Amino acid sequence: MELKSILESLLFSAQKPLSVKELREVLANAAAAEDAEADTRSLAKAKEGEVTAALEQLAREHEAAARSYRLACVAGAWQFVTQPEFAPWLRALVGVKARPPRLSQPALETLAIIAYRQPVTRAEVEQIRGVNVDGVMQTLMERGLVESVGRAEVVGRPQTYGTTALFLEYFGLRGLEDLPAADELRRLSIEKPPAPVTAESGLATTPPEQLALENKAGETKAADSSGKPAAGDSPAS
Amino acid sequence: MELKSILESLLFSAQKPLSVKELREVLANAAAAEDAEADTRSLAKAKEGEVTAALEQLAREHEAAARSYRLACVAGAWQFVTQPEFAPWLRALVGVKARPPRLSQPALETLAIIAYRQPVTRAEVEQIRGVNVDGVMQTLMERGLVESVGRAEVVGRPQTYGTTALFLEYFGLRGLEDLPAADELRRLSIEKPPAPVTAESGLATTPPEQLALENKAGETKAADSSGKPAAGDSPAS
Amino acid sequence: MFQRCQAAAAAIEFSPFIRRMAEYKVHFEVFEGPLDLLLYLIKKEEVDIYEVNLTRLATQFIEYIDLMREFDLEVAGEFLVMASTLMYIKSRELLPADQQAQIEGEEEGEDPRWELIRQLVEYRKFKDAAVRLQALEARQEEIFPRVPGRLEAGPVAEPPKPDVSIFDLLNAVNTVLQRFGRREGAAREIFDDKWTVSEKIEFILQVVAGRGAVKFSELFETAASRSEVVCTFLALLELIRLKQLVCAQGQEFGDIEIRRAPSAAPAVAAGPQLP
Repeated sequence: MELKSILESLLFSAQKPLSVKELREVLANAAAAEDAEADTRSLAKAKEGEVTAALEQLAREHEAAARSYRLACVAGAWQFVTQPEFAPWLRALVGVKARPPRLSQPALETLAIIAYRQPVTRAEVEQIRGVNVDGVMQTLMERGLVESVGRAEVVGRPQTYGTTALFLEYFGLRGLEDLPAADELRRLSIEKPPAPVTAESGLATTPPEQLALENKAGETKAADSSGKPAAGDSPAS
Repeated sequence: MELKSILESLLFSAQKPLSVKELREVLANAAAAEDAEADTRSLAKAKEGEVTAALEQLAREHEAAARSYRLACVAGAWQFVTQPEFAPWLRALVGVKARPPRLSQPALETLAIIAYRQPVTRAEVEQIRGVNVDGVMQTLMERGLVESVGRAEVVGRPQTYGTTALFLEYFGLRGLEDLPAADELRRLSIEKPPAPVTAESGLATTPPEQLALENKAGETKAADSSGKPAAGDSPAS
Repeated sequence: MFQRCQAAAAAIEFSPFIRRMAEYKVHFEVFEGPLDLLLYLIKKEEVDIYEVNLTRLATQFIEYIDLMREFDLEVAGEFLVMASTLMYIKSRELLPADQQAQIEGEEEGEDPRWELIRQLVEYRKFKDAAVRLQALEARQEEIFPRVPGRLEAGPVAEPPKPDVSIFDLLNAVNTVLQRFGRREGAAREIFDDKWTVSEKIEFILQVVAGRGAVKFSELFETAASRSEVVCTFLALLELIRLKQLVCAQGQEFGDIEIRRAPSAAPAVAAGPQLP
């Protein structure tokens, strides 16, 4: 059995990108199996250089085959990926399976607080919203909109949360400094923990004159949600 | 963008096997997207026949490319699978496949009869095997490989049995037409005898001189499995 | 039990065939039925099913049944039925040919020899089919489906967008501020300026009514404080919510234009008008 084909079958079946190191571990594990045959055992000690060369050869072969996918090496790990031009159909594939439900009002409010106050602890969020946010936080984390970003320097060192890159993408924001009226919500005082909260650190404080809603996608949807056809709202300019 | 390549990218990225129906849904959904381009929209109404033909062409291409994987259709759903000879390495990567215990010889024989002769009554199965099949039938039903499919239009209206979709999946078959030597094994029950010479309806009544063991390959395998040389088993006639 | 087998085998040593069968005693349990045993015996004889000497086969079968009994093995009813069939065939074979023909003439198609051979051939075919299924079963254990990482996390597809916009987010901000203010009495910290949201609503409606359309940024140009910006913004959101105003963006990242909603009354400055 050719090393190249074996590596191909592994990368083809793997759920995640595999590094040369990981691939060599699999080869070693296969060789260590009780019923391993001679050719399986012979690959136990495949050298790093051999594996890399085989992978590069594989990548060239797939490039030449010009199919809808190719073998890519990203950050040292190898993975089969689809060609970008198939994105419209792949989006539809994902959509067919699991269209995420619309965010609930509690989720939106919680998200807004986290967005403006990050890094923020769960207790602080609850203080502003006045209710327990466990369930909502979990939803937001599962949806990849919110993530744990560190720990607050207060008693108990609770986890702090912030928004993700996906959050910016969802709302069409270039960065957190794009959040409208950021300062005001950030300034909203709550009972401060004993130590100074680091909420404002690292966040931009856009002056009012720079405030602008620059997100086209968001806007169209807003117009839709107001019950008006978007077409009538935006005359050709 | 070619339909074939799009289907390939979808099957390449799917988490589970996709039927032609599901693939057509994805095509339709992609076309319904707000920003769908002309070529995406043009595939919204791809006919079932077109999709099937494209899939079969794809499967042929992958077969010809002779890589470590191929495109397989099992129980009407398409999926990329690895070639069996890479199993030692894949087991090292993802672990042993979780599968129910292998079927016993009596279970396999009974299943074969049901698969080829369905819909078939328990009495007909027993007639062929020459033994009572109650226990074996129960096992097959419990494993979901066989199910009751109706009642025979004979005295007592006994239940008839057939195989399930799981049966196809378990054996990696595309459909019942994919069963090996299907024509030969079905023929006996399908063809009406020239004259009704036996009492057992649905059983073979071919005159002796027309009977012939035409399936040499199958015979050889049978001989192999018993550990005896095939040569002595069926002398050239 | 094993000792008994040995004894039985020794006792019937006179028959080479039976001695051979004793060697294969392990097969007893494997024979699923009489047909299985018959096929086994035919195979031992190394003849084709069609060429098998049925008389001889009957003898061997019955010997085997006897052997099973010797070994105290339970003989299933099916074996006994087959034994009687074989005895019948054997007895017929012993008759002169002309008498055989007479019997066949009486019951056409009921020739037990033919029926047995047909049954054997058919069963044999399904045994072969079972072997092929077994091979497929084993093969499936060796086949691994491609299960790629979930697309949502992959680089190839964009994650599906939730059905919300930045406006939903800002509305949420508004709600939070208001509720927080009510609860904590802290609204003053934000709204302690001379401005109120309702004043700003008036202001925006005036500007829009007077000019037909106004740029988003223009609404904020005169704002003296951040809280005034917030009031203006909240007022704008409220007007959009009440469907008094709509906003449009001519080009991506361009400024947003605020205008009166087409259906809003009174239609002071209705109709698309570019400044």
